Amino acid sequence: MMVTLSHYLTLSALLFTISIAGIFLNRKNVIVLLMCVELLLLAVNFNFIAFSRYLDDPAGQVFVFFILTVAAAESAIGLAILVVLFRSRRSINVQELDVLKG
Amino acid sequence: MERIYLAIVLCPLFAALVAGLFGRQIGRAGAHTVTILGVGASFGLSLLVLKDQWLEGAAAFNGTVYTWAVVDGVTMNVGFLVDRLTALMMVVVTSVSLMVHVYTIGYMHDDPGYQRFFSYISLFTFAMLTLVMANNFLQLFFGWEAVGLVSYLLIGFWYTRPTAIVANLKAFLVNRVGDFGFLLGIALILMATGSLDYATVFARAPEMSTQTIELWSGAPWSVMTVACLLLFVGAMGKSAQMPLHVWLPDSMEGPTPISALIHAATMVTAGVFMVARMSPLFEYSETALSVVLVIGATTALFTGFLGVVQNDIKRVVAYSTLSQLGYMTAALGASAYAVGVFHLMTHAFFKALLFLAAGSVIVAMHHEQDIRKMGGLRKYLPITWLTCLIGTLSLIGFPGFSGFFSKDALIEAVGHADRAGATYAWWCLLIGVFVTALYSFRMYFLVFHGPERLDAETKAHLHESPWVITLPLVLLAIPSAIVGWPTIAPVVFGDYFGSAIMVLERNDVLGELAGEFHGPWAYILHAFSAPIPYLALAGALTAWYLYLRNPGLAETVRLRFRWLHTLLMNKYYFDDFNDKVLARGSRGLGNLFWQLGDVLVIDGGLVNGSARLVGWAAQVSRQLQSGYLYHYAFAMIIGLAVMVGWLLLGA
Amino acid sequence: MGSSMIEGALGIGTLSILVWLPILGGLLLLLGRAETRPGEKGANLRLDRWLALAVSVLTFVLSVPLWTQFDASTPSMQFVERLPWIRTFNVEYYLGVDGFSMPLILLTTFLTPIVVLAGWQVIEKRTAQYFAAFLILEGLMIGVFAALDALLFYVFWEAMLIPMFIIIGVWGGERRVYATMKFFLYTFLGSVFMLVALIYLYLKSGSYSILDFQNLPLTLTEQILIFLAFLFAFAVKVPMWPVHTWLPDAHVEAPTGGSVILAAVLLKMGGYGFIRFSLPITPDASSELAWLMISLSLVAVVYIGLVALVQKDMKKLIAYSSIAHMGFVTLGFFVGWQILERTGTTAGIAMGISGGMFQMISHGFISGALFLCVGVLYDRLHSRQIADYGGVVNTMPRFAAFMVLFALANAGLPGTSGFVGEFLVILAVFKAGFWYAFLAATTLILGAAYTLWMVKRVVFGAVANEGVAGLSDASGRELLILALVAAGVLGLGLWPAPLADVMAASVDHLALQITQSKLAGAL
Amino acid sequence: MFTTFLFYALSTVLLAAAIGVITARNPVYAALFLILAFVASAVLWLLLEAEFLAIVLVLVYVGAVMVLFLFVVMMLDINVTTMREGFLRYAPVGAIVAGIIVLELAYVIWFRSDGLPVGAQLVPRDGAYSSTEELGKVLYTQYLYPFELAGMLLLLAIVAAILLTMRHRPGLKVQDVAEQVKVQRGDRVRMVQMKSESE
Repeated sequence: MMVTLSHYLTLSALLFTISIAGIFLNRKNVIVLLMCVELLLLAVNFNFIAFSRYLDDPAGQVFVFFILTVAAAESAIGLAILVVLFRSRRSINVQELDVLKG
Repeated sequence: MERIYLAIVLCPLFAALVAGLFGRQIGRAGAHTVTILGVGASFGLSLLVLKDQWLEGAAAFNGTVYTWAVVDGVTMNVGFLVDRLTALMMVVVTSVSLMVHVYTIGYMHDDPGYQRFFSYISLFTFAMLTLVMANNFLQLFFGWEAVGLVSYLLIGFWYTRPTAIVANLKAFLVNRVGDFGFLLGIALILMATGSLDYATVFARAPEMSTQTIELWSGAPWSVMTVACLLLFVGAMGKSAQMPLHVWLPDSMEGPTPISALIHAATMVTAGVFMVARMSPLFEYSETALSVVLVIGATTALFTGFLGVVQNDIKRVVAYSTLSQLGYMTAALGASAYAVGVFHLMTHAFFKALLFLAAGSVIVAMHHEQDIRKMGGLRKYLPITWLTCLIGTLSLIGFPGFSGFFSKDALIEAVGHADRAGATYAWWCLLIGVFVTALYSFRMYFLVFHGPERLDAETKAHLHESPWVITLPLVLLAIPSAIVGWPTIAPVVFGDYFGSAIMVLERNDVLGELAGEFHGPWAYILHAFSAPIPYLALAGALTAWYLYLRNPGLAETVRLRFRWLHTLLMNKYYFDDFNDKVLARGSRGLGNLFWQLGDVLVIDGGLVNGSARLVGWAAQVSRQLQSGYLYHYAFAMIIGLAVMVGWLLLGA
Repeated sequence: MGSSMIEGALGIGTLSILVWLPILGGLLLLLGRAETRPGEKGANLRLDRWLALAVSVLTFVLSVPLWTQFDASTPSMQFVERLPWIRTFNVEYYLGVDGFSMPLILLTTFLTPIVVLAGWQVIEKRTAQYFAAFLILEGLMIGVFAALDALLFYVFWEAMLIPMFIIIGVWGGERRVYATMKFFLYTFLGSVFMLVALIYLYLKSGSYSILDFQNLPLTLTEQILIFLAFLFAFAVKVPMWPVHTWLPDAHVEAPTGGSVILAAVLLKMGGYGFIRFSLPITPDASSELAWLMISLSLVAVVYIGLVALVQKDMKKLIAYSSIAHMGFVTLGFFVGWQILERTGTTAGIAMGISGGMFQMISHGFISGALFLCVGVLYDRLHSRQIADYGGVVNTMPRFAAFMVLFALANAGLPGTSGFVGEFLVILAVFKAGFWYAFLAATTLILGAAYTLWMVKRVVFGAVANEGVAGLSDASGRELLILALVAAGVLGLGLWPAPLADVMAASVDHLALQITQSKLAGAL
Repeated sequence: MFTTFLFYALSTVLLAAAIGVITARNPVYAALFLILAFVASAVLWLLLEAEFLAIVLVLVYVGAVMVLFLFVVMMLDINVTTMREGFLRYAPVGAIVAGIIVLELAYVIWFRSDGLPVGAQLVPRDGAYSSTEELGKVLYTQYLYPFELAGMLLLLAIVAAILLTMRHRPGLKVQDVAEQVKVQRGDRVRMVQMKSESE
């Protein structure tokens, strides 16, 4: 049996679901949350690349490229915010971060 | 002639403006000189007009001065109608006004508002002249309100007195109630005839009398009746007929000269004049005339009773004015307009005289007005005493005096009328004669005769008033005594008024009486066959007995009929009703509307309520915003799941 | 003639000059003062005042030709200026006046110099901005009255709120924030509905010209919806019961000049809106809902009259009296259909409309004058409470004379302008029904009661307290402004014919318009 | 067959690593699991002949981003136990949501894939084909503006990250050359006039 598009789609779906479950599980740990987001994006990237390959269209890879860019920028800034946060509050416990409350 | 009419009106206005605006510059003497000149010129010219109209038989003048406005095809003018009725009124107004002007020099001698006072009374003369000379309803209403305005200003002339400024507010508001009806009447007349000019309206009166108006569905009223009743409401306000009479006694808070001019001789008779002027309308409404008759007679009798218990010299005269106004009104109601106006004229003279005499007493007594603290003043104030006696005799209708002719003819006319309420009216007027004599002589005896009840200090300074006060008294006493002799024949029984007053054939009571009239002498003799002179005499004698001969009896009577006395002292509780029910009621209603309607329901419920609703919604929805990062993440993920599901199922 | 010279030289019309001259003057004031700080006084301050006065007086002078060169024989628009503005939506810069708008423009230009004078020494903080706000407001108000393009009208209409908002919000009393918010939200909410109606009319007619709207056939349902949308906007401005509660608050908190303009001109925009939009554009809906308008007007007269009676604050009292008097305006405008129904003739319709117009102009003078009077007292004792006064006549006799005059005018005394409108409206209303007139005429009693009772408590009587004892009579400046307004009040009352003649053609035209159903032509 | 085997093997590693990421007790382990997941993904991408992106993933993510993660994790003193409190509290919700999403995705893949080559066989590209070249051709022509924007975005991220983390600590003793150069005599020396004092 050969590897078909469905295989990749299924793999990406599973990866996506696992990272969603991860968000629910690790709701208090911002770092792991960020990691879960990376995993989510990875799952999306899988889809893009698989479609690009099976439909024979390089545009899909371009999108992966951009997503990688955005993800890198996002994690850089996210981590920077974490550092600042930790510096001012000595903790990154999400439970304590509720000043945005309406 | 046209210029003369204009000059008659404008002279007092000009004088008033000069005295009012430049009072400080021209000084006291300047103020009274210019106003007396102005009113004097008016008086002279008015005499000329009267001569022109009466002796030379000139045709009535009806012309426009300027067009006030043209709206919706209705031309509203300011113009003059000068006929014999107008001419008579002009002479009465200007002559009394002139006397009062002169009198004021003495009466207001020490008052700081001297110039202002002269300005006001000249302004009043102007306003009254525009009223009587109007040839259309608009200008009539102008003059009507203008005299009310000056009356308001003059009653409150001593503006630091709390009673004065209450009285003037009351006078204005009660008059406004009358004007309310008056204005509606004018509106109805405009609606029915499409014009505001007397001439046009009168010409259409017959057709107007056949129209009907539905005030509420299914009840058609004659347009003429409704219009006349509404107009008469105006007259009730201005001429102080029950129940709108309450302002007149209080208006005595004003200085005495204006009580004489405005609240006795001229302004208050405007209502009587107006009804006489509107005779071509009133004649077509039997119902309206009946109402006029009954209200007039009721006022004549019941306000007379009040005069008996008053102790303030001016208030006694004021109630007597009310009562006499009732007489005039009753005459109008009996279709005897001519005699109503005739009584208006004689009353103007003798009542002005009585007021001025009362003023003279007040000045002499250093502004003491309580008649219980007077007595025996005859020897101190001889001229005042004599003129006052003449006025009193004229008032009670002592045979030979002017008041006798007018009052006697008036009562006879009412007696001959055969309209609903005429019998009641006749009895009221007859009893009224007795009451009039009673209160008039009560005042006269208490003031001028009997023991001196004054305190020593007043007594020391007691002396006759200066000539500027006594001269008008004398000048007014003359017509009060004799003006009836030459005038009764043409004015009441002749055709002096000609077309100025219209009486239908079937209503012409004076025409019936004219047949029995054979000159003034015969009239006096004829009078003794009727009860009127005896009633007057009885009244005077009762007064003499009760207040001079046997004062203790008056007290006994008072104690015996305590409830009656209380009722009279409280003026039949009209004032209490107005105060407690009308004034307080409307204030209460206002407060209710304000606090409940505006503040609670509209502002509280609708305006702030909607604001609160938004606030509440925000309060609820902010609970969704916990501030926890993962809640937002969860929301996004769940949203994603729901959206995908929706897409899949929906598509 | 001055304006025609400028017209010749610059090629712009009189109306444009009247709109933009004050606005430019106001901007100049704002620019010139950018560098000065609060607290700085002296030469700059004096210059600001004189500049503001000069601009406002010049505007008035330039507006006089509107009257002198006005052709009273035609109801069509005059002094028309018409340029394309936004071509995509067919929006034009379209100005013009007829017998309705011209007197209102003159009223505006007449009162603005008076307001400038009223604020002469009184306004101490941000003086330049104060005068600038009034000048800009003046231009916008003239724009509202002159605009014949609906969108242009709307722009002016809404823009006007801004300076008024600032005037109350910056120079107002203690509760000014509450008052401004209330004022702004009320009026803004109302006018949003109007915008919807205007856009709908544009979609139907393909043009924003108000005159095209007037000729547009519409079904009854459309008319009723459009009428209600306009009603929201205009009823709030008039203000009609029950959307009136912003007015007393706004008046109480506004500075004197703000109150004057608010009462004298801003309220007129509601009435003007009715005759420019509601009556001619939706005559059948107006006819259909005339009962509602008449009822609301009568409620305003009676209910508000009673409420005014119990006010303890002079400004509130005058504000409520304004509402009651404006009730006559709407009554006069909307009574026509009832007259038609009742009597079957059109006689009286034009009288009602003229009466309403007279009432608007006259109320402009009288309420303005009364607010000026209260301002004079407030500047001295810093109280608006009636109870804090008493016996003012003893210390301020000249001022008292004016105040009594204006109070009597407010009570509708014949010979003053206050009488004319009430008289004509009552005459007209009588034709629609006796009881309407009966209720309307209660204003004779109520108006006199609340006004004169206030006068009694404030002006007459013995000197009530030390504050009153220390009052100084009105200054020359104050007497000047009061005398100017008094001249207007008396002039209009003694000889209203010129104004009546100017309006007559437009009134007759409108009376004709409103009696012709638009339904027949609708599809 | 080898590719099929490779696919299943790497997929297993990837999923296992992903589960490791979300369940690891210590963030350091989580980060390491994540690296593993990335590496496995990169190899899977190679199977899909996306060589350039596979290399980028390894270089950028494993080389840069994940190092940054590790760096931050180690630098911050994280109390792991509080982080783990209530770890399973939302697990049921998470499971339900995850289950729904799985169902939805499965539904899409099985029933909504008409017109897509879901079961198609891959034809291997010939050796001359370069995915890098193909990507470059599209990226620098059609997607030039987005590419530039992406560059700007990265620059922005750099600036933002530096700005956020940079701090001025008060009381730090450092030289300020500009201040030193600007100094004037009056700032340093104060001339005092004194009366001469005698004993």
